[in-house]
Amino acid sequence: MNLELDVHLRRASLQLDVQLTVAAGDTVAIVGRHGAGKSSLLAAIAGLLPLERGRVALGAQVFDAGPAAPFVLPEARRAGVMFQDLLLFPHRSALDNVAFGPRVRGVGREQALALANEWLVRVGVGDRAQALPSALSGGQAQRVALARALANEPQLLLLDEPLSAVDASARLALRRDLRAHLDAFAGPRLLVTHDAVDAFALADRIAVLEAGRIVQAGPVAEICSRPRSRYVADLVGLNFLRGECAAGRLRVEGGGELVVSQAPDGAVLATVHPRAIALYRSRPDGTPRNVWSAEIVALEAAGDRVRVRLGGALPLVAEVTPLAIAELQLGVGGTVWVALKATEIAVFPA
Amino acid sequence: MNLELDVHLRRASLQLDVQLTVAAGDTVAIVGRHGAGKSSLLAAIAGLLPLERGRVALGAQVFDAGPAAPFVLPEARRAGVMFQDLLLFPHRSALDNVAFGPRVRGVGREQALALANEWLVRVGVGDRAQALPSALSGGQAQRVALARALANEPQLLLLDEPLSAVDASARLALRRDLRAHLDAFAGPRLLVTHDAVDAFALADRIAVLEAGRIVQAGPVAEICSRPRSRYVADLVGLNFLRGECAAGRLRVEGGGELVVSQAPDGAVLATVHPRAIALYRSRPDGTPRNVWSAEIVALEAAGDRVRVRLGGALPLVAEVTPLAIAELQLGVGGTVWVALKATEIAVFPA
Amino acid sequence: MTTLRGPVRWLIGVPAAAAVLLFALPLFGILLRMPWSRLGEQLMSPAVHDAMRLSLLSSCSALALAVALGLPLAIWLASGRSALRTVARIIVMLPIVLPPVVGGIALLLAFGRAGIVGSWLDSTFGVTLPFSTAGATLAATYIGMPFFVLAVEAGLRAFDRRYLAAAATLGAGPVRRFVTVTLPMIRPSLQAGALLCWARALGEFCATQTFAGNLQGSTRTLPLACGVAMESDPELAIVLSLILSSVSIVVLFLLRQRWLAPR
Amino acid sequence: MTTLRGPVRWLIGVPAAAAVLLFALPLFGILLRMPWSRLGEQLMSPAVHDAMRLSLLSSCSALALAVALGLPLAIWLASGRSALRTVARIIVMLPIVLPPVVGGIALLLAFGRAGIVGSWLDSTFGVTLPFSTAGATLAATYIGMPFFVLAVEAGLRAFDRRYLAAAATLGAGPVRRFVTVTLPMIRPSLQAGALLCWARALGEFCATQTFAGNLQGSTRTLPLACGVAMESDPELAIVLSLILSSVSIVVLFLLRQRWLAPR
Amino acid sequence: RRPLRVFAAASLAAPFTALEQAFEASHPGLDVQCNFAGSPQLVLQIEQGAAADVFAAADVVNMAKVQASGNAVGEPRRFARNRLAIVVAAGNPRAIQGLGDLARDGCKVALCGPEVPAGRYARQALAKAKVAVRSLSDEPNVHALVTKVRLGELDAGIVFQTDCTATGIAAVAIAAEHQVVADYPITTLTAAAAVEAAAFVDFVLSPSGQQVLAAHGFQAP
Ligand SMILES: Nc1ncnc2c1ncn2[C@@H]1O[C@H](COP(=O)(O)OP(=O)(O)OP(=O)(O)O)[C@@H](O)[C@H]1O
Ligand SMILES: Nc1ncnc2c1ncn2[C@@H]1O[C@H](COP(=O)(O)OP(=O)(O)OP(=O)(O)O)[C@@H](O)[C@H]1O
Ligand SMILES: [Mg+2]
Ligand SMILES: [Mg+2]
Repeated sequence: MNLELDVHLRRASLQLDVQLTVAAGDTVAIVGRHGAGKSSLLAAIAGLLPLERGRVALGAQVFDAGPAAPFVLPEARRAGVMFQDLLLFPHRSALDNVAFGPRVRGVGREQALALANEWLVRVGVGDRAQALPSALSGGQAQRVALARALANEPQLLLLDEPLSAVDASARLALRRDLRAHLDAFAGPRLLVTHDAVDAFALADRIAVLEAGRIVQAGPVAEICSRPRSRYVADLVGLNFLRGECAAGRLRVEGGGELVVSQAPDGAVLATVHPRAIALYRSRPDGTPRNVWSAEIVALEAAGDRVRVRLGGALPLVAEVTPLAIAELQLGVGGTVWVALKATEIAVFPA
Repeated sequence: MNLELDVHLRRASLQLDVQLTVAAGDTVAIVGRHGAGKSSLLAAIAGLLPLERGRVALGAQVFDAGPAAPFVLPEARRAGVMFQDLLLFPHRSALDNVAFGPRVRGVGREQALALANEWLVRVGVGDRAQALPSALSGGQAQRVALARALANEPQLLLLDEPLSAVDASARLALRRDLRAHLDAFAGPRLLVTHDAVDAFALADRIAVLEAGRIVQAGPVAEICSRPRSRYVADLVGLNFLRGECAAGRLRVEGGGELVVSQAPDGAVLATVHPRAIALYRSRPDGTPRNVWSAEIVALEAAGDRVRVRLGGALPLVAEVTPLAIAELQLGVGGTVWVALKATEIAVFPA
Repeated sequence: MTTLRGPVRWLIGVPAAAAVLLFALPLFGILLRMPWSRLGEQLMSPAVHDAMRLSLLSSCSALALAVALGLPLAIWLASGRSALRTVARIIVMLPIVLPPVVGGIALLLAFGRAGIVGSWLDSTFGVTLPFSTAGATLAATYIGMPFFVLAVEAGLRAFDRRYLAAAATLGAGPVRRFVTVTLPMIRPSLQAGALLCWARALGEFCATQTFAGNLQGSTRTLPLACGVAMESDPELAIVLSLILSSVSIVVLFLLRQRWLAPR
Repeated sequence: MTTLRGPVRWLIGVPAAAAVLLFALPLFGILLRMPWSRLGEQLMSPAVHDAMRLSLLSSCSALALAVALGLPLAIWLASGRSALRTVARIIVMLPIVLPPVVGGIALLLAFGRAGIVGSWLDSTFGVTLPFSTAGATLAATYIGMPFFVLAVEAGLRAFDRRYLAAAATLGAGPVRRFVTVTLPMIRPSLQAGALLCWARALGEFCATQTFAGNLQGSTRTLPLACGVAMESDPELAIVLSLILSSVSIVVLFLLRQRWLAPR
Repeated sequence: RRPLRVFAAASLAAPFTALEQAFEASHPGLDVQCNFAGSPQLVLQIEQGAAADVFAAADVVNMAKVQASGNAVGEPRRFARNRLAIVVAAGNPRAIQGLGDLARDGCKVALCGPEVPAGRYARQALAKAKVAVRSLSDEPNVHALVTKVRLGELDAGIVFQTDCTATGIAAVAIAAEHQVVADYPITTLTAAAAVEAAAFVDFVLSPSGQQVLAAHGFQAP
């Protein structure tokens, strides 16, 4: 049962126009900037926003095909939805929130509570079962909401930032568990996330939404290696350049020029891994064919690495070890020499 | 004006007992599991939860010293608070939400709106100024809440997961901006986060909260290199072991033994960087003194690396390149040889 | 944040105390003048028992009717904005403004034996509402229900409908959503509306007298008995109104146990 | 989700329509019987003008008083749970249940010339409330205010107080918080409470005439004029009650523009 | 038992409740149900088709309306009369002796409105006595006026003698030459079961009925 989407609707300032197919058993991560329409897309699939035009269909069931066609109500779609703002029922305990879906499906009271409890334990908040949502911490509430969406035996899953407030330690475990749930789940699943690791860990494919349209969609590996937008490049931590290529030289938009190898001519996109950029105190001699000097605009710790943000015509980010920074003896405002091998620049047609 | 905390209070099942000093101009990241009491601690500082005992003081101003002493009301503390659940006023536009603080401080209407607008632009939601919170996307709302906390010229900052819903692309920029705001801000600032990168990028020091108590506090680098709890090790992505050391051998809790170098005897904590763990298809010959075979329990993509979760007595995580995985030709359930140099195991007294 | 502290204590406390005094003083005055000795005798009188029974019956039936018809009406009123809704809201509000005697006349004109619907009811089913307990109930409903409708509409308007969306995705149909999500979440308004409606119906006097008459045993509720006593024996009227108040207080306390449990 | 769809349409629509009919039919009956020709003449009569002016004055003043005293009271009632609050709530609720005549007597006993407070007011300030417009206002307040207090308390109980915490951290003191956060967020309840209180005060009849008397120009409001007309000329009473309804509708429409703007 | 519905003016509530009991005692097959309300309200109910058997009004004006609408059977009969009296505050602090004293300065007096029988008669009496009284308030019914006098709000008012008898309040008699007499008419109605209704009317006019009325301060017609 594939989920087939051809969604067209307006929401205040946003025009959402999305065409996408999610195969049964596939997880698609929807990524994109704020206000790109990710939550709106999930709402349209769940039946909370009617289409103006287009089609939402799960296998043979046509949920919505515009105002003229019959509309399958949200309660009949059996979608497991986790909302970005959770929407836990404030008058019901965590347990009763999770048991709500099974109860509605007709499961007996005892059994529904047992099931709900099982799910709460599974997402790690078994000890807060009796608490009202107002007495839950942020992360506890999020996990209860996740349990509520999963406990309902849905036929498709729509999770809006399921792990955003989950703590580092629970996150590893929960991500693994969620992956297992997703894998065990036969229907299509959509997942909104702002976290690259979550997207990589949980999704098979990624769809990039920008201002209501999908600008890129494909397997995770492809999206990461060939981002077509700054957003995705930022997401995966690559430097992203856009420019014109001619005779092995890349003229970058906004000034600056780089020597590249094996590049198509014409308008291109290029990515550079931050670790491929080397920094030196004095001008290096050697093979790299791109060498220039630049000011250090910012230094940021990132795990066990330091990200060095460079100024000038090529505003790239380099990633080096703290040791290297110590050796360079340079702080923000200092000038370094930058070396970048032509072969480290991935170039593909725009 | 240092912020001095000696907080003792009960909240349902949680007993919060925190002693901490945050120097003016310092940013402390509070990290910890769900329900550890992070939000409750901020609430106590802001004056929203009265102390049962102890003291909250900013410089010479004693905000709270238990029920017997005078209590400085929240509105007199001038704390810039960003709440985990945002609490944007639903009946006011984004602009009016941000202008609320300045208006209360007595800034004229025109000026307050101009100021609010400036802040909205700064956090990247200038175009949604007139929208009501219910018409904002999740990330937009979070940024409006951040602007509201910052726009109020507070004397201390209390930010509860300020970037959790911010998208990847805005996050880089917003993190940089936030760092600049924090640096420009003279008072003490506290920041709750579940994101290691945010903690590293924004904080000078980290305090680790566990079940209402601070189990470790110190400069970022120290916490990262010598985590005293699994939580922090998970946060920074290190493998964490606890055991007994004797004669250069570490007997790990739960079974397993490792050869270590330069280790103190007795109860110890040890960390291993995932990248220091090498994997082979057949038993390697060479210098590493710890070699054993283990089953692959899980594979997870993480950026441009793959995290390999190993089973057996030593449940470590190794980080390798996708290429290496391809060469190993192994998936989940297969067996690999693991090699770990004694010098790569950091051991310190428990 | 739950208790009032500091100078606000006074800002709230002084007018609040004045407000309570405004209501307590008249009550106190009545209690001072109360011929306590006659209370016992009246409590034994079958006429008072009849009136009490009728009062409880008609006010509770009125509340039940108000809920059965008024809840759907409140839902419809709260479900949007339109001229039709505005007109309906005004029509429903008018019985509050109209002098109850006029309300009673209006009821006679509509539901009396010669009235618009009443004559049809009479000729088709042989049902006449005036001078029957059903008529007293109808009058009480007419007077009490507007309070229920308007209070509940306010509660529904303040209710965050996104919770209904959440319940829908969990498979709950509209009726179930309403019962398990909306009703519990608007409980304070529902309680206030029901309380106002019931109390008003219990105290209703003129409209009932005009529409349903004042017949002991079938339409003479406590307030009507009070009105009759007023003509001949004002002291008795005060005793009866004390009984009326006590009935309402007892009912509230009984309900409180199960229904007004703390949120 | 805002409009009613599917079978729910009927589940809601049928009883809602029945409810509207319940109120519309009596109104219709009255309008049918209305001696329209006399309406014009009455609209010109100075006595009616006086009554209209008095009605507006006393009901609006009653609303103002109800807000000034009732809002603090509602805040206090909603700020916790205690036996004292329960007692206060019952005292405030009783005027709804009590027959208005008894309410009027109670007012006389408290605020009349010989009353508990009244005698002191008389001897100290030379103020007597009965037979004055102030007295009519007091009676209207006594009858209308309970509706305001109980409706607003319900709104306050449903209000999420965490928004107050947010406002406090932004530097807003309790008064400012209340005005800029609480009031706008409980607006539906506030509106409903004010509407119920005002309408009830406008239609008040028995308590006013018992406490304040019935004198053209100083205490004879429209409902009292209506009651007087009832004695001799029921048709005139109907005309007057139509005028009363129209006054309330006109006031609501005027207010609607600025006050009842869509949320 | 067959019901017999008697519509009686509210001011007749006390004697008619007593009459009801006495009549039922002698007519075991009948259940008298008294409906008390203001006379105009009763007229309205009768006009709107109420199933009433007997109508006892407080004045002839309202009775005339019922006759005019064709609901009365034959000529109504007068069954009682009432006199006016001056009701005064406890202890008569203003030492009021007669109608003339009501015009004194500082004497707070109110009458019922001219639309109400008691008010109409009071004004006639004052006119006969040539006394100009400024009424503080046109009270809509007798008990509102009595209440105000009892509670010291007013110094005096003019009401029916029966109102004073029923409430036990101090009353000052009005000189015979200024008296206005109120007549109470009773009739059977067209909708009635003629025999029983007539029996009740007869009972009211019978000596035992008149005795009950007299006990409540009414005079014989
Ligand atoms: N209820 C609403 N009414 C009107 N406009 C809305 C509403 N909800 C969202 N919008 C607007 O629609 C656009 C898309 O919102 P949406 O919530 O789908 O974004 P999103 O991609 O989920 O963003 P985020 O990552 O911040 O959650 C935004 O500009 C938002 O302001
Ligand atoms: N209003 C409340 N009433 C009672 N208990 C509460 C309330 N709010 C939180 N708690 C409980 O207090 C404990 C601490 O909560 P707190 O919100 O401080 O956690 P936290 O560290 O911020 O967690 P998270 O990372 O999930 O936000 C939790 O167990 C929580 O369930
Ligand atoms: Mg969203
Ligand atoms: Mg928290």
